[in-house]
Amino acid sequence: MRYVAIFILSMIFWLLVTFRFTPANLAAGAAASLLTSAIFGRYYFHNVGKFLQPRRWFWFIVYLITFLWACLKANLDVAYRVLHPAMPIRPGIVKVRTTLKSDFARTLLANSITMTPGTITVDIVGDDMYIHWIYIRSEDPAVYTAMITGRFEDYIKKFAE
Amino acid sequence: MELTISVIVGFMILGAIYAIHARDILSAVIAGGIVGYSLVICFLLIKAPDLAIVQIVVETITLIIMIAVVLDSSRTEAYGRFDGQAYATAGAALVILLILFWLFRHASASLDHFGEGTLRMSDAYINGAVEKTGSVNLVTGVIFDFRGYDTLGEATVLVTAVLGVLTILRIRGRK
Amino acid sequence: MNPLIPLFVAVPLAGAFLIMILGRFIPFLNRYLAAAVLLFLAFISFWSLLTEGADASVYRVGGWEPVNGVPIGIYMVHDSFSALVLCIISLIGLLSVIYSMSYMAGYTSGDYFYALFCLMTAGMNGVVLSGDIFNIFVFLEISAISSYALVAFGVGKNELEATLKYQVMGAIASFLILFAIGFIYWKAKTLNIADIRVAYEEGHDRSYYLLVQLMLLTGFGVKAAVIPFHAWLPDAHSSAPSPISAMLSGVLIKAVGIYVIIRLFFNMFEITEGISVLITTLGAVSMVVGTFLAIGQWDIKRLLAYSSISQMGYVVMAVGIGMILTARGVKSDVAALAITGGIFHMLNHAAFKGLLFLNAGAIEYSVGTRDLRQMGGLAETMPVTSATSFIGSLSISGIPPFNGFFSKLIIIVAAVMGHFYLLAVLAALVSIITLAYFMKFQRYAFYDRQPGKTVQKIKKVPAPMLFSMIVLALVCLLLSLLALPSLRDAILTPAADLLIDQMKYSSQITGM
Amino acid sequence: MIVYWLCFILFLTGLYGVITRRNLIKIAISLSIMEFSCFLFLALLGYTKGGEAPIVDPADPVRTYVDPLPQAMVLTAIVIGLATTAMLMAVIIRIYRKYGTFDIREIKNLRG
Amino acid sequence: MKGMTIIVKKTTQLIAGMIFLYGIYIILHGHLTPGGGFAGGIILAGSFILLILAYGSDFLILVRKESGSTIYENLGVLVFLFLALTGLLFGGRIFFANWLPHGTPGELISAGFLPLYNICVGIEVAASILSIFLALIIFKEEILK
Amino acid sequence: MTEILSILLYIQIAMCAACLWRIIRGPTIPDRMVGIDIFGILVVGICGIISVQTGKAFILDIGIAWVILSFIGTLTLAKYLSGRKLNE
Amino acid sequence: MNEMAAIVLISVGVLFNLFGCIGLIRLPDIYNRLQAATKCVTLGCCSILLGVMVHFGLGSAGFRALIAIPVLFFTATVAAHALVRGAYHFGTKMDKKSVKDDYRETVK
Amino acid sequence: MNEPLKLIADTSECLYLQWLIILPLAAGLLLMAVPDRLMLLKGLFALAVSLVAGYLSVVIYTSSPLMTAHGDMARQGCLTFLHSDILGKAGDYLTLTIDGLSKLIVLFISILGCLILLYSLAYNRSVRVKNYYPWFMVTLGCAYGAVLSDNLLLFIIFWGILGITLYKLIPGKDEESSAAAKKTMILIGASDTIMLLGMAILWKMTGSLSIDNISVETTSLLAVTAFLALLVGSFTKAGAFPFHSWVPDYTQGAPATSSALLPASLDKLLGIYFLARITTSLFVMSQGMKLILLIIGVITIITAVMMALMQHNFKRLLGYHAVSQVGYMVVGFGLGSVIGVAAGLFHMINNALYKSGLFLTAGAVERQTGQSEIEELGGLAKAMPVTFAASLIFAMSISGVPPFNGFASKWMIYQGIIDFGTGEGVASSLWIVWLGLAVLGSALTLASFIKFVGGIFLGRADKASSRIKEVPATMWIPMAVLALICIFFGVFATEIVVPRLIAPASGTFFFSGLWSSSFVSLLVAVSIITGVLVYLAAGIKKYRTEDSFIGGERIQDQTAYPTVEFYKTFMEFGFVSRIYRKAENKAFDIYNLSKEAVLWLSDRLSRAHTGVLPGYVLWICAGLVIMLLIMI
Ligand code: NA
Ligand code: NA
Repeated sequence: MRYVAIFILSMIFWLLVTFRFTPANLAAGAAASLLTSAIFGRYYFHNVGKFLQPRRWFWFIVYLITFLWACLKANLDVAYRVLHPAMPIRPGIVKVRTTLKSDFARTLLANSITMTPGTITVDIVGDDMYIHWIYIRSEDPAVYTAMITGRFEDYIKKFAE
Repeated sequence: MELTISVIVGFMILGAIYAIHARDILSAVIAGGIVGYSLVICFLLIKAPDLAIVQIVVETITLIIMIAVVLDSSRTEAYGRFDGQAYATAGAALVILLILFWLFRHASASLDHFGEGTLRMSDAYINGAVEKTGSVNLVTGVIFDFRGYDTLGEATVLVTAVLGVLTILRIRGRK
Repeated sequence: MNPLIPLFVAVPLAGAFLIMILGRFIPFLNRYLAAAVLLFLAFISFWSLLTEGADASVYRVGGWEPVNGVPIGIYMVHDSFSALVLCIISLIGLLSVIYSMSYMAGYTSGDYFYALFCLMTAGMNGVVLSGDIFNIFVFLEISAISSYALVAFGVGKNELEATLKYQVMGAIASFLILFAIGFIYWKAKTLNIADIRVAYEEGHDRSYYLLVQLMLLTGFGVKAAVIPFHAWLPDAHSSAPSPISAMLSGVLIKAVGIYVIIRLFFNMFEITEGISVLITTLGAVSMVVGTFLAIGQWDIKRLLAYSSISQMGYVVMAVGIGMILTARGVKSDVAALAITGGIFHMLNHAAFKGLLFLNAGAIEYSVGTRDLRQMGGLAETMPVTSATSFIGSLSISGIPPFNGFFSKLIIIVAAVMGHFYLLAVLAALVSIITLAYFMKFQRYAFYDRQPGKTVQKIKKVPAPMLFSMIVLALVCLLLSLLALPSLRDAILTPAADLLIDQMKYSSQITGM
Repeated sequence: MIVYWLCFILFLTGLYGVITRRNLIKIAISLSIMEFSCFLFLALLGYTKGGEAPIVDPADPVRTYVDPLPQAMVLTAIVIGLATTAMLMAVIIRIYRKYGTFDIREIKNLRG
Repeated sequence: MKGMTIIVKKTTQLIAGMIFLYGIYIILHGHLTPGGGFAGGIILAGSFILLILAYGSDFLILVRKESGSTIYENLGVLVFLFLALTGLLFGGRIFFANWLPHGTPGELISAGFLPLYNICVGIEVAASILSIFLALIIFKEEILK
Repeated sequence: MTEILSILLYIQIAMCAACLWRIIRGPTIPDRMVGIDIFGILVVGICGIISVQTGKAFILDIGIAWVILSFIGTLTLAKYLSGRKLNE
Repeated sequence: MNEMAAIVLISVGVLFNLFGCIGLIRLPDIYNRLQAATKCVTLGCCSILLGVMVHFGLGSAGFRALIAIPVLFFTATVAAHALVRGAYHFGTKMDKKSVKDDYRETVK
Repeated sequence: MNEPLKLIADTSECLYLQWLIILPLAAGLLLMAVPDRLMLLKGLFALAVSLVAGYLSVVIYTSSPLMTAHGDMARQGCLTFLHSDILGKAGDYLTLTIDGLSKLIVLFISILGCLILLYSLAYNRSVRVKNYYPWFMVTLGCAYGAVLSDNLLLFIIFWGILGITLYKLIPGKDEESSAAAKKTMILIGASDTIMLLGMAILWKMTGSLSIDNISVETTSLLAVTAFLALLVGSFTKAGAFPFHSWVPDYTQGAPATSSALLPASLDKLLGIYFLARITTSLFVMSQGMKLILLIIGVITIITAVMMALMQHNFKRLLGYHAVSQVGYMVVGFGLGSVIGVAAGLFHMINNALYKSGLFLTAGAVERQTGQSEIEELGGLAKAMPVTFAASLIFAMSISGVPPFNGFASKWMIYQGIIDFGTGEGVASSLWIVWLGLAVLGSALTLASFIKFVGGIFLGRADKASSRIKEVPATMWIPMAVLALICIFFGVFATEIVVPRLIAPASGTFFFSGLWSSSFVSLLVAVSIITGVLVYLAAGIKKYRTEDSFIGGERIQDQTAYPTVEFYKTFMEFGFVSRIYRKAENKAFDIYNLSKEAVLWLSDRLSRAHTGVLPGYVLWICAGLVIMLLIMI
C-alpha cells in the first residue's frame, strides 16, 4: 500500500517538475517513480490511511498558515535584533517537554520550532526537546514551553498523529 | 560582466589563500569548498549551466570525501611552523610563480579579449547542431555526440578511479 | 576508415569492464580474458603495421565530416609512427600479462589488477591513436590513474609513498597540459592537432607560442620523466609490481610522454631552432644525469628506473637533433637518421627494459629481496633469468650484436654527422656508465657468491614468467634486424619521414 | 583580460600551496584550487558577449550562444578531477595509517 | 544510537526518495536541460549517501559490500561502450555513430542515443560515487578492527 | 526592471562574500560550517534571480540540485562535528 | 502586474537575506549566528523562489520554483539543527551573554 | 689512398672465408644446447670443428689467388654469402676481405685455438666455466670474423662479441673473479663504445665504412679524435697502458685456458691487428701520433713489468707481462716504418705463442698443485719436467734471450728504433730514450721470469710435491708444440719466418745489418747484464728477516723462499715502494679513477633527491620557468 502511495507521490512530483504530459514523459515518470518506490518505499509512511482523512488535511492547512505567519513575525523580530545597534539578545538553551508521541510528529514540531526565527532545536532526548533561544523571555518552563511550542503542537497532533 | 566575475575570482583567490594558510585542516577543507562553490557562481554568470550543476555535485562529493579522510586524523597542522627550509622553499616558489605570472600575462596579451572569441571548430557545434544531434542542449550534443569518444574516456576515468580507490584501500595487498 | 582502429581502445576497455563484472563469478577469468585482449591487440597492431601504408589512416569517430575544412569530430590517426608504438604497447603488455599469471599470484584481488591493466593499455592506445589534443588528455588520465593504482598495488608503505608522489606530480603535469590546451584553444579555436597546425600557420605571437610549447613540454616531460621533471619515476617504477614496472618503464613513459612530445612538436607546432635546442638539451641532461643516478643504486628496480630516465634521454636527444636539423633546413637525411635512431631506441628500450624489469621481478620472486647487496650467485640457481638478464643488460649497454647497439650506433652516427660532437661523446660516455652499472647488476645478482650473503630460500621461477622473459630476450635479438637497411626503410624510416615532413600530417588529415 | 589574469593568479596560488604546504590534505586542496582555475580558464574562453546558455529553445532558436565546446571540455575535466581527487584522498588516508602523519616531510622513505 | 537524531532521520527518509527521483529527472533530461548522466548520477548516489549519513552504514543491504556496486558502474560504462560500438555494425561501420532516429528536438525521446548514453553514464556515476564513498568509510572501519 | 534584478543579483553575490568573510574569520570550525551552509542557501537565491533575469527555467534545476547537495554536505560537516565516523 | 509582484517578492527576499547576513557577521556566537542567518536566509530565498514562481506563472518553471521552496525549507531546517547540535557536541562555547543552558547535563 | 677494393663474389676462397666464420659460430650455438654432462663430447666436437676451421685457414693461407707478393698490402674483397638481394644495402656492410695481414692472423688464430682446445680437454674436465666450449667456439668465429671484415661496422660487431665471450669465459663465482669479470667487461665495452665514436667520425669524414677505402690524414682535430678513439679500442683489447688494468685481474681470476685464449693470444692478435689497420690503412700518422704511440708503448713496457716484479700470484704476474709485451708492439707500430710494423707483427705472433704457452704451463701447475701463489710452490722441476722445460723456453723467449723468438722480434724493434732515429721530428730525436727504455723493459722481464721459473720449479721442493705428477699428454703436447714453435721462430727468424710469414703482411723492408751489427750484439749483452745486475741487487739490502707463519706455528726459516723474498726486498726501496703502494691501491688504474669520479658525482646527485615531494614539485616549476627565461 505504501509503495502505491509513494509511487503516486513520486509521479506527482515528477509531473510537477517536468510539467509535460506527453506519453513519453508519462512513461518515463512512471518508470522513475516505480524505481523510486521500489527502492525507497519501505522507509515512508507507515499508515497511508491517514492521507485519506480530510480532517487532517484541514488542520494541516491551518497549521501551515499559522506557521507561516509566526515565521514572518519572528523573522522581523530577528531582523530587529540584528539591526539594532545594541543587539538586544539574551540567548540560552531551554528544555521543553513535548506531548507528541510519533517520531514524524516530533520531527515536524522540531522543524517548525527550528524554522521559526529565534528558536532552534538542538536535540530531542526522550520527550525533552532542547531549544536554543535567542531571547529568553521567561524563566518559567510552563511559560516558555507555551511560547515555543505554542499552537504548533496542537495542530500537529491533530493532523499528524 | 567581466568585472563581476573578476570580483568573484578575486574572492576565490582570497579563499584559496586562506585555505592554504589555515592552521586547521577542516577550515582549509571548508575554504577550499567555498572556492569551488564560488566557481559555480562564475559558471552561472558565464552561461554555463551544465558546468554549474556538475561542479556543485562534484564539489560536494569532494568535500564529503575530504571530510571522510580528515575525520579521525589530526585536526590541526601542528607542524605548520616555518623553518629555514620552508622559508627558502616559499621564497623560491614566490619568485618562480611571479615570473610565471608575468609570462602568462605576456603570452596572453595578444589573444582575444574576454567575451570576444571567434568560432572555428565550435561553429559546427552551434549552427545546425540541433538537427545533427537532435539534442537541444548543445553541451550534451557535444559531449555525447560530436565528442562522445571523449566522454567514454571520461566515464572510464571514473571507473578507473573507483578501481584505484578500491585497490588502494584493500586491507592486504600481498597474500 | 579502417574499422580496426577504434577496437584498439574499445576492446581493452570492454575487457576491463567484463573482468570486473564477471570476474567474481568465474575464477581465473581475469587473467585469461586480459591475455586474450592483449593477444588480440597484438594481432591487430602488427596486422595494421604491416598492412597500412605509409600514409596516415584517419578514423573519424562518430563519422563527422569536416565542415569548411575544419575537423569537428575526434579523429583517430594511425600512421607509421603510432603503429610502432601500438605494437610495443601490445607486445610488452601481452608478455607482462603472461608473466603476471604467476607473479601476481602473490597478491590479492586479481580482478582489479587485470582490469586496471587493460584500462592502462586502453589509455595508452587512446593517447597514441588520438589526433585531438583534448582527447589525448582524457586518455592520458585513464592511463595515469590506472598506473597510480597499479603502482600501489601491494599497498605497502613504499608503494603508497611512491604513488603519492607520482600522483601529485602527475596531477601538476595534467593541469599544465590542461592549461596549455586552454591556451591553444584560445588562439586556434580548435582541438584537432592537424587543424591547430593549420590555424597556427595564420600567425601567432611569439611569447604565446613559447608558453604553450613549454607548458606542454613540461607537462608531458613529467609524464616522460625528463630531467628535471623525473623525480617520481624512480619511486614509482621501483615500487610497482614487476610486470607493471615493465609496462611503466617499457611502454607508458613512451606512449604518454615521449610519443606525445614528438607528435606535438613535429606535427602540431612549427619546429623552431630554439625549442629544438632546448629539447635536445633536456634529452642530453636526462641521459647524463639519469645514468649517474642509476650507478649509485643498490635496489635493482631503482637502478633500472633511473636507467630508464637515461635511456629516454637518448631518445629525446636523438629526436631533438633531428628537430634542430629540420629547423635549420639542412641535412634532412641526417635528421631522418637521428629520428630513426631515436624511434629505434625507443622500441629497443621497450624490449630490454621490459625484459630487465621482468628479470628483477623474477629475482624478487625467488629471492625475496631487491637489494643487490643481499644476493649473489644466482647464475646457477636461476639460469634462464641470468641468461635473459645478461642479454637485456648487454642490449641496454649497447654491446653488439644486440639491438641497443644499433640504435645507439645510429644515434651517435647521426650526432656526429650533424656536427653535434659533444652530444656524440656524451652519448658514448653515458653508454659506458650504463654498461658499468649493468655489470654491477650482473655481478652482484648472478655472480660473486660470497659466504655470508648467500640467500637461503630460492623459489623456482614458474613457466609463464620464464616464457615472457625468454620471448623478450628473443625480441631483443630480433629487433637488431631492424638495423638492416631494407627493414629499417620499411618500418622505421617512414615514421621519421612523416615527422620531418612537417605539414604532411596536417595535409593528410585535413585533406588540404 | 583582467579576469584571465586573476585566473592565472588562482592557478599560481594553488601551485604555491602545493610547493610550500607540508600537510597532505592541504596539498590536495591546493591541487583542487589549481584544478578550479583550469576549469574557470577554459570556461571563460567559451564566453561570448551577449551569448546565451547553449540550450536551444526549439520555439525561438535564432540567437547567439556561448561556445559549448569549452564547456564540454570543462565537464570532462571536472569528472576527471573528481576521479583524481578520490584517488589522491584514498592514498592519503592510507598513508596516514602507515606513517601516522600527514606531514609530507616525514614521508620520505624513498630517496636517493 | 546509530546515525543522527530522529529529526534528521525522519526528514532524510522523506527527502531521500525525492532526491533519487530528482536524480533520475536530471539524467533523463540531460539532452533538454542542464545536467545529464554525471550530475544526475551523483545526485542518485547522494540520496544513498544521505541515508548512510543519517542512519549509519549498515542501513543498506544493497551496498553492504563495497565491491557490490562495482558491478553496476562497470555494467553502465560497458553498455555505454556497447551502444557506441553498435555503430560499427549498424551505423555504417562508424564508432559512436548516432544511428537511431533523432526525433523532435526538445522532446524527451529525441537525440537518438544521447538519452541512452546519459542513462548508462548515470548508473555508472552513481555506482562509482557510492563505491568510492563506501570504500572510504568502510575502509576506516575495518582497519581499526 | 533588469537593472533592479542586476542590482539584486549583485547584492546577493556580495552576501556570498560575507559568508566567505565568516569562513575566513572563524573563529571556530562550526562558524565556518555555518558560512558554507548559508552560502549554499544564498546561491539558490542567485539561481532564482538569474532564472528570472534570463527567462531560463532550467537554472532552477541547478538551484534544486544545489539545495540537495548543500544539505548532504552540511550533514556531513555536522557529523564531523559530533565526532562520529560517517558510517556510524 | 505579475512582473511587479515578482520583483517585490524577490526584493523582499534579498532584504531578508541581507538581514541574515548581517546577523551572520554581527552576532556573537555560533548558536546565535546560526539562528539568525539560517532562518532569515532560508525565508529570504523562499521568498525569492516565490517571486520566481510568480514571474513564470504556474507552468513548468513555476512548479519547479514551487517545489524548490519546501525542499529548501526542510533541508535548511534540518541542516541548521544538525549543525547546532554538532557544534554543541564539538564543544563550542556559548557566548558570555547566555543566560541558561539546560542541555549541558544531558550531554554529560 | 689504396686501390679500390676488387670484389670477387664467387671464388671458392670467398666461400671458405664465410664458412670460417659460420662454422665455429654455429658449433658454438649448437653446443650451448648440449648439457654440461657431456663435457668431453662437447670438447671433442669443438676440437673437430676448430680443426676444420684450421684446415680452412691453412687453405686460405696457401691458396694462390689470394697470396700476394711482398710489397704493399694488397687486398682483395670478397662479397660473400650474405650479399644477396634480400638484404639489399645491408650487403655493403657484410663484405669480407683477405690480405697478407689478415691471412697471417687467421692462421695463428687457428693454430692457437686448436692447441688451447686440445689442452682444455683435460684441463676443463670439471666444469670450471659454464658453457666453456660454446663460448670458445663463438670466440673463434668472431675472431675470424673481426679479422676478415672489411666493413668497420661488421668489424666492431665481431669485436664487441669477443668482449662478451671474454666475460663469459671467466667463472665469476668468487668476489675476486666476479670483480675481474665486471671490470673486464666494462673496460672492453667502454673501448668498444669509444671505437664506435671513432668509427662514426670516420664515416662522417669519408662517407665510407670500408677499411680499405678509408685513409685519413691525422691533421684535423676530428681526424685525431677518430684516431685516438680507435686507438683506445685497440689498446684496450691488446691491453696497453692505460687501458691494461683488466688483464692482470682477468688472468688471476680466470682459468688458465681462458687467459691463454683471449688476453694472452687472441686479444693480442686482434688488438695489434687492428692497431696495424689503424696505423697503416685507416690513417696516415703524423709525427705527433707517432710520438703518442711511442710514449704509450714505453710506458706500457716499463710500468707493467715493474708491476709484474712485485706479484706473488703467478697468473697475475703473467697478466702483467701480457701487458708489458704489448708495449713493444705499440712501439713497433709507433715507428711508422715498415720495419717497425714488421717488428710489431712479429712480436705479436711471438708473444701470442709464448704467452699462451706460459698460461698453459701456469694452468698445468695450478691443476696439479691447486696453487697459484708462487710463495706456496717450489721445486716442481722434477715432478713436471715437460712443463718445466716448456716454461723455461717460454720464459727465455719472453725475456728476449737469444736464440728464442722473443729475441728476434725485440731485436727487430731495436733495429726499427735505430732506423727511426735517423728521421726528422721530436719523436725521432728522442730515439735513444725509446731504445733505452725498451731494453730496460727487456731486462726487467728477465728478472721477473727468474722469479717465475725459480719460484715455481726450482728451489726447495715441498714435501707435498712428491705426490705431484706431470700433466697428461693432451696437456703437455700443446705446450711442447708451442715451445718448439718458439725455438723454430727464434732460430730461423731471418731465414724463413720473417720473409715468408711477416713480410707479406707488413710489406717489404730492408734487412740492413741483421745479426751482423756489433751494436746490436752489445745491446743483447747489456740486456743480459742489466738483468743479472738487478738480480744481484739482492746484495744491496738484506733479505727480509721477519718471521714466517705456517699454521700458527712460529718457525725460524728465513731462507726457505729466497727467490720470492728477494723481490719483496726490491719493493722496499723508498721511492719504488711509494709508487708500488699507490699502484697497489689502484691509483694508476684508469678504471678505478673513473669509477671513483663517477661514484662521487653519483653520490652528489643522489643527495639532491631528498624524497620530499614539494622539492620535486619545485623542480618542475623551476624547470618550466628556467626554460621560459632561456627561450624568451
Ligand atoms: Na656501451
Ligand atoms: Na578535485
